[in-house]
Amino acid sequence: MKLVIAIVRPERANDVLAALHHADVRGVSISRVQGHGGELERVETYRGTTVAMSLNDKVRFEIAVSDDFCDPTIDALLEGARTGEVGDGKIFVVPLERAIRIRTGEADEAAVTPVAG
Amino acid sequence: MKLVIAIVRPERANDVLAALHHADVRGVSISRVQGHGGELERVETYRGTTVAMSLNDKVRFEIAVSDDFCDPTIDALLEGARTGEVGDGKIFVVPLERAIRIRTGEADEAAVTPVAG
Amino acid sequence: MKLVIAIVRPERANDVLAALHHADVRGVSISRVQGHGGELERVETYRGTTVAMSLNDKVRFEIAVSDDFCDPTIDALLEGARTGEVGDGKIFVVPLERAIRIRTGEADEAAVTPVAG
Amino acid sequence: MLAAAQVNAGDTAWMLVATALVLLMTPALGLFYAGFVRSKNTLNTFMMSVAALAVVTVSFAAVGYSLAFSDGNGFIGGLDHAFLRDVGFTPREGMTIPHLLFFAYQATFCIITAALISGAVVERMRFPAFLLFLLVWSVAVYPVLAHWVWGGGWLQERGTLDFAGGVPVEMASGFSALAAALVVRARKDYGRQALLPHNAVFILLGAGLLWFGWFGFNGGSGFGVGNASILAFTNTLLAPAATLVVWFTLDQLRDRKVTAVGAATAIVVGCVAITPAAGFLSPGFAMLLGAVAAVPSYFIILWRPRTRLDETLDVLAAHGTAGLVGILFIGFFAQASWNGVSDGLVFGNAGQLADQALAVLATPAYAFFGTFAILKGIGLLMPLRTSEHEESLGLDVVEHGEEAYATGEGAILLTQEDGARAAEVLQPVPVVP
Amino acid sequence: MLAAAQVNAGDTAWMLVATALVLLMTPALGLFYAGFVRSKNTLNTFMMSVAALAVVTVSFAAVGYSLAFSDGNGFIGGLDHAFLRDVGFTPREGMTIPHLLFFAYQATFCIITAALISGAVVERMRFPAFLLFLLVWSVAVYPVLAHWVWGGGWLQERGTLDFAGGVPVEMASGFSALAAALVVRARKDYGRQALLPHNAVFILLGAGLLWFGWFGFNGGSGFGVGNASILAFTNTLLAPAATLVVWFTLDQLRDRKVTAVGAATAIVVGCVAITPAAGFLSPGFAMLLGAVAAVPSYFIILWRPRTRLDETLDVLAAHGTAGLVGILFIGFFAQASWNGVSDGLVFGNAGQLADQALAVLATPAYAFFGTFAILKGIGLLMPLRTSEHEESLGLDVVEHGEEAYATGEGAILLTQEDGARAAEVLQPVPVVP
Amino acid sequence: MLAAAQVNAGDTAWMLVATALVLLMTPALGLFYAGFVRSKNTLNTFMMSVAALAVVTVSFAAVGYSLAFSDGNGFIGGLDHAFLRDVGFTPREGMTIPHLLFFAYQATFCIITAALISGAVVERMRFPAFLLFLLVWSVAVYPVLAHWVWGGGWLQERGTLDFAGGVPVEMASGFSALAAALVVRARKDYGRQALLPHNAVFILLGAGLLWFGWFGFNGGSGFGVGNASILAFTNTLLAPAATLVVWFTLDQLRDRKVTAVGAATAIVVGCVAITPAAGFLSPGFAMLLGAVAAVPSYFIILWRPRTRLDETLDVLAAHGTAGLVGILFIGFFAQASWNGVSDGLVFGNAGQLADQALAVLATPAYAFFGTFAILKGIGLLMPLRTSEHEESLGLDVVEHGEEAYATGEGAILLTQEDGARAAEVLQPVPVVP
Ligand SMILES: Nc1ncnc2c1ncn2[C@@H]1O[C@H](COP(=O)(O)OP(=O)(O)O)[C@@H](O)[C@H]1O
Ligand SMILES: Nc1ncnc2c1ncn2[C@@H]1O[C@H](COP(=O)(O)OP(=O)(O)O)[C@@H](O)[C@H]1O
Ligand SMILES: Nc1ncnc2c1ncn2[C@@H]1O[C@H](COP(=O)(O)OP(=O)(O)O)[C@@H](O)[C@H]1O
Repeated sequence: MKLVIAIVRPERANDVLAALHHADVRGVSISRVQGHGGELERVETYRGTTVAMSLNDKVRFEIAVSDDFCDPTIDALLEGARTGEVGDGKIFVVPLERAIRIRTGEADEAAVTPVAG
Repeated sequence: MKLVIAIVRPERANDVLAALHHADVRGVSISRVQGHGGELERVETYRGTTVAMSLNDKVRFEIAVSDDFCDPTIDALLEGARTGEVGDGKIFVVPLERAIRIRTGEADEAAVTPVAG
Repeated sequence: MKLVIAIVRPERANDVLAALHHADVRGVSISRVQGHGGELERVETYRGTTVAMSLNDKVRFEIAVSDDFCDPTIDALLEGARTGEVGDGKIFVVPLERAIRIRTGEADEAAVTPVAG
Repeated sequence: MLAAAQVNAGDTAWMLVATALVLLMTPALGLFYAGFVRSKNTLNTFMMSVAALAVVTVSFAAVGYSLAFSDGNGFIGGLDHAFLRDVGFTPREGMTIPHLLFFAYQATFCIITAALISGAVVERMRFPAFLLFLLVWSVAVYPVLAHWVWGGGWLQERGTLDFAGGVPVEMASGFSALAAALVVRARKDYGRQALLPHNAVFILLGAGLLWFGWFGFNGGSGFGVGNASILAFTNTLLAPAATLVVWFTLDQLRDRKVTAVGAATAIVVGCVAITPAAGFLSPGFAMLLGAVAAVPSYFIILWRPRTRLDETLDVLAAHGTAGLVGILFIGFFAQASWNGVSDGLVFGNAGQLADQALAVLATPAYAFFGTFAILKGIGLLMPLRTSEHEESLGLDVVEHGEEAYATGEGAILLTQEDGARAAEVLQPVPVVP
Repeated sequence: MLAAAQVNAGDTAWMLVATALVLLMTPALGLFYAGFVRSKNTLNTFMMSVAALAVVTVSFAAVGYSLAFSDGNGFIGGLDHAFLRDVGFTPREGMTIPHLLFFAYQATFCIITAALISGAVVERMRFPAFLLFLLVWSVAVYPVLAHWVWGGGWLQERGTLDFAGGVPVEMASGFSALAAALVVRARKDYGRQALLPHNAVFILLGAGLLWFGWFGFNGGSGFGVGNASILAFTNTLLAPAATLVVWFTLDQLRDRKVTAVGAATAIVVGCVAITPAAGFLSPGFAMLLGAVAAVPSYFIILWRPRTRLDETLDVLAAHGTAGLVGILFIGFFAQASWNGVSDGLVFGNAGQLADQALAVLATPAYAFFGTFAILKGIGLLMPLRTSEHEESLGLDVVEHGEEAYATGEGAILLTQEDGARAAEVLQPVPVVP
Repeated sequence: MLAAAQVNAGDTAWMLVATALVLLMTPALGLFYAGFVRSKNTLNTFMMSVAALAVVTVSFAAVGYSLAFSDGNGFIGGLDHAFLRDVGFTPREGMTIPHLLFFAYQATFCIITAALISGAVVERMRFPAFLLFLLVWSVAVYPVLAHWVWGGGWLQERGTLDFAGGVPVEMASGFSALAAALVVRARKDYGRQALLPHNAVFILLGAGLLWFGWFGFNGGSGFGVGNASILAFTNTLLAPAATLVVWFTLDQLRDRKVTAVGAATAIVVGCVAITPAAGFLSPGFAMLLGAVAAVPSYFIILWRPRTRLDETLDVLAAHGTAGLVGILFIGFFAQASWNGVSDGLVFGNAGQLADQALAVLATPAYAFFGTFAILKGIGLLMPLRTSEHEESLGLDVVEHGEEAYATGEGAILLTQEDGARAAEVLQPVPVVP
């Protein structure tokens, strides 16, 4: 099993959700993060205080998948998140040793996408 | 060492904290996430705009533990988070290669739960 | 490749960013978390309700790096985040199997720090 | 555009403003209350006040006003002014402002009083049940109590003094809240989890706006710009300040921290305490009242959460108790040399205290049992509270289908045409047994 | 400090307050609108109202007031009062308040009307283009319409009644908003993504403050404390309450949920509907108007988002439509026994309805085409909207260089001296091709 | 309820409202200031204004009012009105409103002035020290300066004009803030980190409410509805609008972005500048003053953060400077044909400028050194600021034991009974050495 982590633009979050849905990926957790990468800083001013903002809002997806589902998930993420401009984000894949469904206590594959099968 | 990640209901967060405490797990970091899983969408309306909300609020626990402590931690999470209804969440276990305490720079086991052992 | 996760004090977040910058680490994602560790609880009162607050605000850094860059990144994190007082936080290193740049679809080393080279 | 002969322009100008100020208090209360609840119940809490603006305005115009302020018996008024019949520009007997304006001013009182009670039942009461409650309560409870002290009822006949609403507003809402909390019962997590105010800035701003509005509430209850109004107005500045000082001191003594939520509460308590007495006490005694009234409210607010009584936003402590103290205070310190009406015990007129005591016995009883009966009755028609599951989802989503702070992430646009498609897309994960 | 002989102190006192109340409505509108947009456009949305306070106050003092209220022809006033010439303490003919105060009161009307139009173009219109629009619109559209009904223009000559601004305020803003939405076109994500209000508490509080201010808006449009003002004031309490009740009912029927955003909208719709009619209808018919006006606005708001018309905050539905209904309603239900001026059709005067109908035809046309032409003209001078990229970044950062809710993380202090160093530190990651 | 013979109903009606409006300014200021700080200091910042409502109301009633407004010498008043002795319904000599109302109005001025100074010391000053500061400052500084220009003091004797508080309010708070910032010193992260406003909506709404209240502040300073009040009121609309326009222009020139925080600041600066001059200038010169006053404040706000002076919310720039400009402007452009009192240099009376210059020299000196001495004195009794550690935790938790935006996660309910158990549960991780 893998834990797939993706950092994407907030405005693509819903497209990513839709793409994941079409790829039959159901379980997913998302959170707001701020990222620093290749994008230009923007300058902001508050009264006399001028600052360079080096972080941009991003949305982080965390998706546990069975090994077979890893590539389809990545494809769905790429499809939903890509705009082609700097700042599109990254996908990281981390090995996942165990996955447990809290409701039932059942473990491993049964607990991750695909849920039935 | 393992990095245990758990996605639980917000209303169970404090119970989980208590259960972890009783299991002598001390170090933990939590954050708010939104999850999509088996729960029903809810429909919301804002003036003429009707939307289906496909995400539910969840709380994400991130806990670095020594290998011995992994099972007790999972048990505590299950105990604190389970309601038995759809949406209880998941636990993921990821291998952890290194852990470092920033204050002292000391590494590995010494830096994770159990702290004094 | 490694995924380096660091939990630091919010007031050190900008110092950490600067230290990472000097270490030539560019890509980074941060988020707000709340942590429980060795710090003392603080008591708060809202009308007749008295509560002990067991969580402290922290900032979580997530940084994907090539193997060579792992140690410099950790050094930079230690440098930027350390105050020497309880609550400075932790660094966790997790193995990273794949990294993909969404904009181009290019994989592995090319997608993580150091970006060029 | 000529006003009727006996209308006084200055009095009318001030009463127009006072009416608008009291009207503002209801959204201000919504904000104040909304700050106290968890974010998932923000809109529901605010909407309880908005609902009072809707329902009570209509019910008060229809019958409430008449029941309170038209001729009747000692207990309740008649229906002479039902549906605003004969409420026109000509002032009421002995008044210098148009009758219509007097009605509008009184309506704003009934609105906010009904809204206040919501504080006892937030975070669990079903919205439809609350709407029905507002309707019945604003007809069956408020007008009766208003009639007693202001509409020619038995307390007024006896000589009970109540300048701006210790009886029908403050004690009525406080003891109704007690009954409501008992009937609707505690939130499921009450006493088990820490249920904290999600936005204390709303609380502070709400308290500030309430204080601002209260100048119209008390200052307008002289129905003009005469001495009683001036005195009431000035006392509405002085008394809450004294309450604040005492509250700061109590907070400081208790655990060396002056709290912001406490300060906002103190403002309300001070304004409530001076409400019945505003036009009857000298400025000095008004400050004393503000200071004294802080104490019981402070300790009830401290003690109540240790009990099983989830009278959530402490309407009883802040309004019921402080209003009661204010009503009694008149009996001791009313001063004819300031108010031109009556002296209290301290100035030689023990009878006034007796009259005040009567109000303090009868009002809580009527408000408590009336509200109790109304809610029990509504409970026979429909469930009063949401299910446990809905309560944990939060009433904003459950009752209103909205979130206070929506981000749009994970929100899928539904249009009426694509209802079918949407239903498909939204299909949840098949649940593994 | 003695006022001119014919100044009435009570009237003046009330009009001072009414002016301040209407002034407050513009920041309240900013708050209300800001709650409706996504958080990245919060400040830009609020600033459109602040911009009206800046630009329109100046333009109105310079020429707008004169074009509306000095002698001219049936279409437009002259320049006699340009730059406030001869606007002093002496009341205008037939008035009892200083001329200067009359000017200030009228200025606040023009300010808020211009600000209202911003609702149609938030989240994409460039701020400089909007500033220019405010300037031109406040000179070329508002004063003309105000002249028609209040400054001695042709509608007033014919006998069209408009108490507090159905023509120059409500219909003008609503149909101008329609034109603006058409010229500026939809947001790039409109119809594709769910664009939700980021803070519904701001919406509710904004609506509450707007209602509060509206007592000055309608109640002040009698320019004193006479009967018309009292009637208008009271109707401003009753009508929106009736609108709320109907809105609750429609919401409940539609999907069994009374919405908070809907309630806030209902307050505005009710206040708008009663605006033109406030001083002309009996309280009972005012409530009827409030109830009736809810219906078209409700369904337009439901229907509009299903179209390609991104008239974002539904100014047409809330102001244009409700204002139109209010204007027409006068033609049916005006009652000379209450207003001392004229009867409507129902009371035997069909001519009044014809006069009202005229306003309902002419005003939308002038407002729509005027705004259309102005924006097309500005579009020739400068781009009206931001680029798609900027739109997705959010207008707060792009147009104002600020965030509404800044946390300071990742913010690097720049001082003028270390511009060079900063530039180095801030160098972005070299982009791999 | 009959008012004393010489009381004017219209004047009194307006002054009741004006008083309530000024009272509202203090919570509005709390909101405005709270938006400017980081979220961890939100409540503390707001509470500094609430504290002024508590402490200053009491101190002003006790002695402040008397020291300012009862007979004394050129420097300070006496104690004739201490504890409100002889402050009743009978108007003061030459006035048409009850004495008690005059007192209440003046009290609201002292409250907000003291609250303003908090802007210089937010995010680090200890709350108890600030409470003590409020007490002493409101007795030793404000009343003295108010006496100088309004209570029969030496500046008034000389003929210095100050309509609504350039001396005791604006310059006093600005230069006191300077002294406070110097004594309390900079926040530990000042100049090293970007310390950004956490909620700019609060700033804009706060500014809107302040402007609204300012109509009472300036418009009420004629103590009635006479010409001076009308002029002051209207100028309070015009001058800030002109300031906004200039501020927009300067922002646009500087980096092509009109900022929202800047606009909120401009509103305050415009209101401040017109404060002393409101009743003395023609509307045209009022607009000129608003425009001119923008410039120095703008550049001081730009320059100050580049220095080591952490006068955090720029009270000196917004109040001290703009107030000073307003006071001087009277000396040039006062116009007897408008104000009935005096001409300025431009209209041939150079003496007025000299009198104004005197105020501009004496006031800052007294305010600065008075505040400096008071704070140094308090510093001997107790620490003025929190420790570095507490500062980084945030003053909300440290000083008030609360968070502005609590979520309840990780909050463990403590009841008095289970103190022991709680202590055990809460035991932190044993620290590895
Ligand atoms: N090495 C990394 N580790 C963690 N997050 C990263 C890393 N690189 C990029 N990110 C995240 O991805 C976002 C976009 O990256 P960026 O480099 O700007 O885009 P691109 O891949 O298009 O060049 C960043 O804002 C950051 O949140
Ligand atoms: N495969 C997954 N990857 C990441 N998060 C998941 C995954 N599956 C579930 N979750 C998280 O767990 C939450 C609950 O999951 P859900 O499937 O609704 O519950 P249950 O396990 O009771 O069926 C989701 O809202 C989501 O946050
Ligand atoms: N085992 C752990 N797993 C996850 N997060 C942890 C762990 N231990 C500590 N943390 C995070 O680090 C923060 C600081 O830890 P703490 O133990 O207080 O500091 P220190 O390392 O200085 O003793 C905590 O608030 C928590 O967010």
